[in-house]
Amino acid sequence: MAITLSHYVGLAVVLFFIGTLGVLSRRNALIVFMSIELQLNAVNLVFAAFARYWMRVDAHVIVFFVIAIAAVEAAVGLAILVGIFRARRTVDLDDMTVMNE
Amino acid sequence: MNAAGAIATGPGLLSWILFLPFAGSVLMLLIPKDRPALARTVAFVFALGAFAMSIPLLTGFHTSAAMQFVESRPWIPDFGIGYRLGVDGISLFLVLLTTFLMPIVILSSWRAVTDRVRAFHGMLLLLEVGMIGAFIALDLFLFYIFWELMLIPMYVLIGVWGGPRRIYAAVKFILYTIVGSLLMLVAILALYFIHHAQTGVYTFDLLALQSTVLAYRQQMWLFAAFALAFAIKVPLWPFHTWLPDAHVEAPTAGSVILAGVLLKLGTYGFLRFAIPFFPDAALRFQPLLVSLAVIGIIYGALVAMVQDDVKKLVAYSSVSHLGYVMLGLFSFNMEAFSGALYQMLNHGLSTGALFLLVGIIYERRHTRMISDFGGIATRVPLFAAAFILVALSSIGLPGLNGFIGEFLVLTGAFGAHRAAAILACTGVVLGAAYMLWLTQRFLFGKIRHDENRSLTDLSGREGLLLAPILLLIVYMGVQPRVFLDRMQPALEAALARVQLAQAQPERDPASPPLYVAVPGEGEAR
Amino acid sequence: MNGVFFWAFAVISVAGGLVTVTRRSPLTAALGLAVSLIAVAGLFAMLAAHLLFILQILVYAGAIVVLIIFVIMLINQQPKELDAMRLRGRRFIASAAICAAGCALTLRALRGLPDFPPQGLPPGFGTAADVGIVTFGAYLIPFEILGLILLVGILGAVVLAKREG
Amino acid sequence: MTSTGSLLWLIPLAPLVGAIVNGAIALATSHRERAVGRGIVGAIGCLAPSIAFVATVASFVQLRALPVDARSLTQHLFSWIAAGRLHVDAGLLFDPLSCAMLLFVTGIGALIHFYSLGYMAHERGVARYFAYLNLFTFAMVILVLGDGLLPMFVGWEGVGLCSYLLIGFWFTDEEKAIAGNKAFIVNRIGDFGFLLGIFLIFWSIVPSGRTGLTYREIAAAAAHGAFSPGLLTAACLLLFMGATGKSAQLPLYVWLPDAMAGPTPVSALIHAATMVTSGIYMVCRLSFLFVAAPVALTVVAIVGAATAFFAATIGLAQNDIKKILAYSTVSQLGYMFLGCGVGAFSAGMFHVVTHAFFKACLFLGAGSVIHALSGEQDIRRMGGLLKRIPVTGYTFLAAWLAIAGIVPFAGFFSKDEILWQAFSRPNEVLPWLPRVLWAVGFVTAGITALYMTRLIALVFLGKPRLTKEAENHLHESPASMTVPLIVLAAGSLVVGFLGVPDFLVRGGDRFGAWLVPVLASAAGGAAETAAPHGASLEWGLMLASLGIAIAGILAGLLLYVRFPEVPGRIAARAGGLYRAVVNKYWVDEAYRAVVIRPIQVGARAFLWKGIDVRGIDFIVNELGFASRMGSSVVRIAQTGAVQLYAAVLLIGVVVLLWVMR
Repeated sequence: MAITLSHYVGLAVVLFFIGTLGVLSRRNALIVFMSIELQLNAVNLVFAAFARYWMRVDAHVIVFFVIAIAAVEAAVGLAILVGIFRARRTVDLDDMTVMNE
Repeated sequence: MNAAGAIATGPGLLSWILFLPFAGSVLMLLIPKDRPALARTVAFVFALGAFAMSIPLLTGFHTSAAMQFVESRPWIPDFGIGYRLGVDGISLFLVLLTTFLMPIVILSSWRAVTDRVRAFHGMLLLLEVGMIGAFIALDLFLFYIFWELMLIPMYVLIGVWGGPRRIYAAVKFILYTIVGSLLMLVAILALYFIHHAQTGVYTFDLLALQSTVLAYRQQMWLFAAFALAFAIKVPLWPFHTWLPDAHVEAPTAGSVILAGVLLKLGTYGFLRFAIPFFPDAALRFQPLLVSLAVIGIIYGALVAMVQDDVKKLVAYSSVSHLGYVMLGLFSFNMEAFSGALYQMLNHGLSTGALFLLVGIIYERRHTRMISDFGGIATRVPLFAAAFILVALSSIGLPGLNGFIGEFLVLTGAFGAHRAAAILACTGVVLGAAYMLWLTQRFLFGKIRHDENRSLTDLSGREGLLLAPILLLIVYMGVQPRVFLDRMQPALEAALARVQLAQAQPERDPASPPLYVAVPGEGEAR
Repeated sequence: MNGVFFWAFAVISVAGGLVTVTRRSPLTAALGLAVSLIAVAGLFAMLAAHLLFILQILVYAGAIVVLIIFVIMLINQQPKELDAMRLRGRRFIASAAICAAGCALTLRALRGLPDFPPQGLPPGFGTAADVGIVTFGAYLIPFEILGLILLVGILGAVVLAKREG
Repeated sequence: MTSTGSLLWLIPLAPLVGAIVNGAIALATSHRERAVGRGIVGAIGCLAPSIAFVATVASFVQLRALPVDARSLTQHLFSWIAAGRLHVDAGLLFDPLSCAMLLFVTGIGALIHFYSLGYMAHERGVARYFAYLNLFTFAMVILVLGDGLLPMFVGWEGVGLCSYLLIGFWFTDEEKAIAGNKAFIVNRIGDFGFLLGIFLIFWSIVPSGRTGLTYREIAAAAAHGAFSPGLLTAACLLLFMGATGKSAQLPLYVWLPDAMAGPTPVSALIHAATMVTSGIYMVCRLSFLFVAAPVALTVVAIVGAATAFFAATIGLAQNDIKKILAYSTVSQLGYMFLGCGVGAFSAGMFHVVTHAFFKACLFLGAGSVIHALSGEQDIRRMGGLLKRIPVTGYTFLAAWLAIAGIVPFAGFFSKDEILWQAFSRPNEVLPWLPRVLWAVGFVTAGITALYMTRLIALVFLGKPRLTKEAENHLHESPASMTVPLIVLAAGSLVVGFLGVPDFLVRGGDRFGAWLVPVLASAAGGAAETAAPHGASLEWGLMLASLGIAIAGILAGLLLYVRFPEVPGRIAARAGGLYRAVVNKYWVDEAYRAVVIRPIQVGARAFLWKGIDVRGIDFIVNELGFASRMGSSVVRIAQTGAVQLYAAVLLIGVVVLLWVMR
């Protein structure tokens, strides 16, 4: 059975929703963070698959950008997490409801 | 400089004018906090630069109805959104008014604003971007962006540097305006989709959308939405109550910009969009809008007469003056159209100058109550002379700018609807009454308050910032053709749409195109 | 041959993902994430995305995961705290249900995407040179903006980390 | 129709330059305690109108050299307004009418400038004063010389502005500032009509193409029948409304007495000799329109006659020397309108000219008296001044004879001409009107003589009733003041000979003949040349008016010199009538109660506090409250739990996917 575009995209969808599951269900901010990385990664896979299909590298550039942004996001996001942890001694998302006051 | 020449390559003149203040406002972020003088200077230089850049607009303008200095680049081509700029006789002087007033306003805040100076000037420059952008945008989407962009700096200017009730005033200002502009957004989108349904092309291009064929009912609804947004901005009676509050609470610079330029966007919107796009609806709504305009003229004047706060008085006088503009716009003849556009400029200058003068005296006395003054003409003769000149301009004394606009508007209105013009003429009397009464209570008589004995007259800086306005007030009264001649063709083109609708109310509402680009200027893709 | 590799990478990446999402310990989760990322890198290679393959390994599986692990060490949560944040039944089931539904519906919508074209790729497709030409051609301005964002991100991270209170 | 080589442009330019230079000096020295450069300011101030006068005379000579039917000089200055079908050029038109007007405007104007040198010698702000005065001359020249309705309107408003500024010249006195305001605003009410009149004319002409509203174009349009009769009547009435404001006629005369708050030379120049007559000038200028609108002309005549009588009665009981002269001016202006209204435009204009001389002389004389008495204006504290300040006194007497209508002084000829025309010209609207008009004018002539004699008697004759302070400083005015007085007095005595009735001396009415080419003649135009009633009737009426003038004078002398206690007794007997007259029929009070207060109270209580604050703002604020209520409901959903948001978002996506399935 030949591996087609739909295989890759389907896999990406599965990975994406696994990431989404993590984002929705976990209270540990660190794990939510990792789940987001998983989602990003799934999207990257779709880009790469379509790049292969259309035989254009433009999508590779986008993936490249996404990776770079992910790096920034990691740096800033983790810094924020550390900051919150310092201030409140927790990374539990259910405790982070300052905006609801 | 040839209007057509410089556009094909690089950013055009209009982009420069647009982005110079923007660059200035970005630069504000980089200036150290403890160097307010530097911030002021930089802001002033950028505003002055924008004004200098806009001079070639005037010198290079050739008198025709065409859009000139056109720039056109695709922006979000999938949605037909383009970065399209251009000026014609309608927007030319409004752009110039904006860039002209801006350095003056910055100069006027030199001493008045000491708190968060960088942010203040950043906001002012951002506001300038929004205003210029709204005047020169030839793409409805772009126009809407600039239209909304203006709100935020103005909101901040009132809310942060305003008077004691600034929050109330700022919120009132923004709520009123947002309500209107959201409706306008809906109308813009509706127009966009109707256009697509007809031509299969998605575009926000003003030049393309104008040829959309609209059924009568569609015109009505779209016109109503646009008109409400613009009427609030004008402000047309009875949507005016945000104005006195905003004026009273705003810092001087905010008041000047608000009166000088921001309000013009409402009337500009009528002239650029509402009337030529929906001529049949404009005709249908004419009686209503004329009535509101006349009510505004008389009402504004009467209420201005009994105010105790100078700023509030001037604010209500704005309601009255802009009533003339609206009356002129909805008289649908060339005399009134020219008068209305001219009156926009007049009001920008004279009311702007009045607010500057009030600000100058407020800086010294920290009160705006008329009863706290009286007799100060002996202490501040130069101030008094400037005040009287501006007041006379505001009441339309022949030989000064105000007369030209008022006279043309009333002449035109008289031809269109006699009763309205006669009623509006009473505004001439009432205008003189409240303005001279103000002058008398403010400047004349004996000094009753000891604080006023030590008032100092205009400083060199203040003289410098008032002088250009005063000179222009006289110049525009004596040589109006410099302005009128350049306005005529564009106004005629806009009027032609209405007159066609007037002449053949039963025709197919598809109208001939209104704006044409200068020949030989393709889209620079 | 392709089929075997694809399914292998697919299973590994999904498994890694599930580990990431379900484990109590962040460290285990991070390792799962790394595994999943490396598997996706393999898929990139299969898709002739050579540059992306390298970037994925270096930046994602390397730098980012290492960064995450550093932070895990830095925060150093106690088992008791971790227990408080472990998966809970109702919430997990609800989330899983939503996700499953979304997943199923999306997959359904995607049925019948075409196959890859039979003919081969142009030589040098997906190499650094190939991508570089496009990046520094049509996407030059976004690229520059990206650089700016990176700079801002770095500054932001430094500022946030330095604020000692 | 030549323009090259004429000096027309210089006539407005000289005072304008004077105004600018003096204005600049005034602003530059505004902070000095003592006036600076008094000499140079005065020199510039006086030079400007003098140059204008010389240029006018030169142009007059030029004009006279032209054949009678081609007597007009024009000059195009620049193109002013161009919008739609309105194309207005700034152009000057010098024809016999504007020439007549301009000669005395600049001539008497220059004299009064000289007079001001002495009168204002002790005042601060001389530069400002001369700047205003020069600006006034400029505006007045534009009013007269402009070649169309709009240039006239520019001058019209310009003189109004200067009047406002000069009435409030001593602005530290609140009352004077208020008087200035009143003048401007009341004038604006008149201008309201003027503007509407212009609009009516514009829209009548416009169907035949673009127009600049020049007199020539209006005349051409009128000749082509562009105006329907009703429309023309309306236009003329509206224009006349403007004239009632500027020329202080019923019901808009109320500002003029208050305008006496200004310096006395200003009262002489603006509020007696020149500005207030511009209404008459306008009616004469547009005589070709008015003659075609007999109803409007009738209204003009009635208003004129009524004003003449009404103001004269008020003048009888005033005690302020300037107020008496002010009411006298209102009354005389009424005469002029009466003349115009019966179609005798040249008679009206002639009275304008003669009045300019004797009234300027009276005002300057009054100024000299006030100056001599250190500011005293109440005639009850004067008396016997003829011997103390003889130059002022005798010139005043000359002007008194002129205004009272004693032959052969200026006022006699002009007033008699008006009365004769009022009597002899038939009125097609109200046939009985000429007799009534004549009777009113005739009685008014007597009252005029009476109140002027009262003034003379109380000021110059009888026993001195001066205050100590005034007594000590009493002095004759300096030469700069007395010389203009003498010139004007001489003028008051002889100017009348320009218009000797033709039945006395053939070709004696040189003034009327001069104006013939520019003034339209009414339907019964034959009266202009040959009276239908014959010379004997004219003789009779002339003697009658001379008789009533003499009677008035004698009565005045008897009452106020011979039996000074009698007037008090009459006043006591007359009771209510007397009080009404003294209080000027309570017109000001009525305006205040009926117009001003209701507007102010209504605007504040109803419009502002009522509609704005309690109406519109209430709705707006309630809407704000409602939306806050609404948002507090929505707020419950805002838990701040990010994951919940994400879940909701996802659910939304799922639902969408389901729908789009």
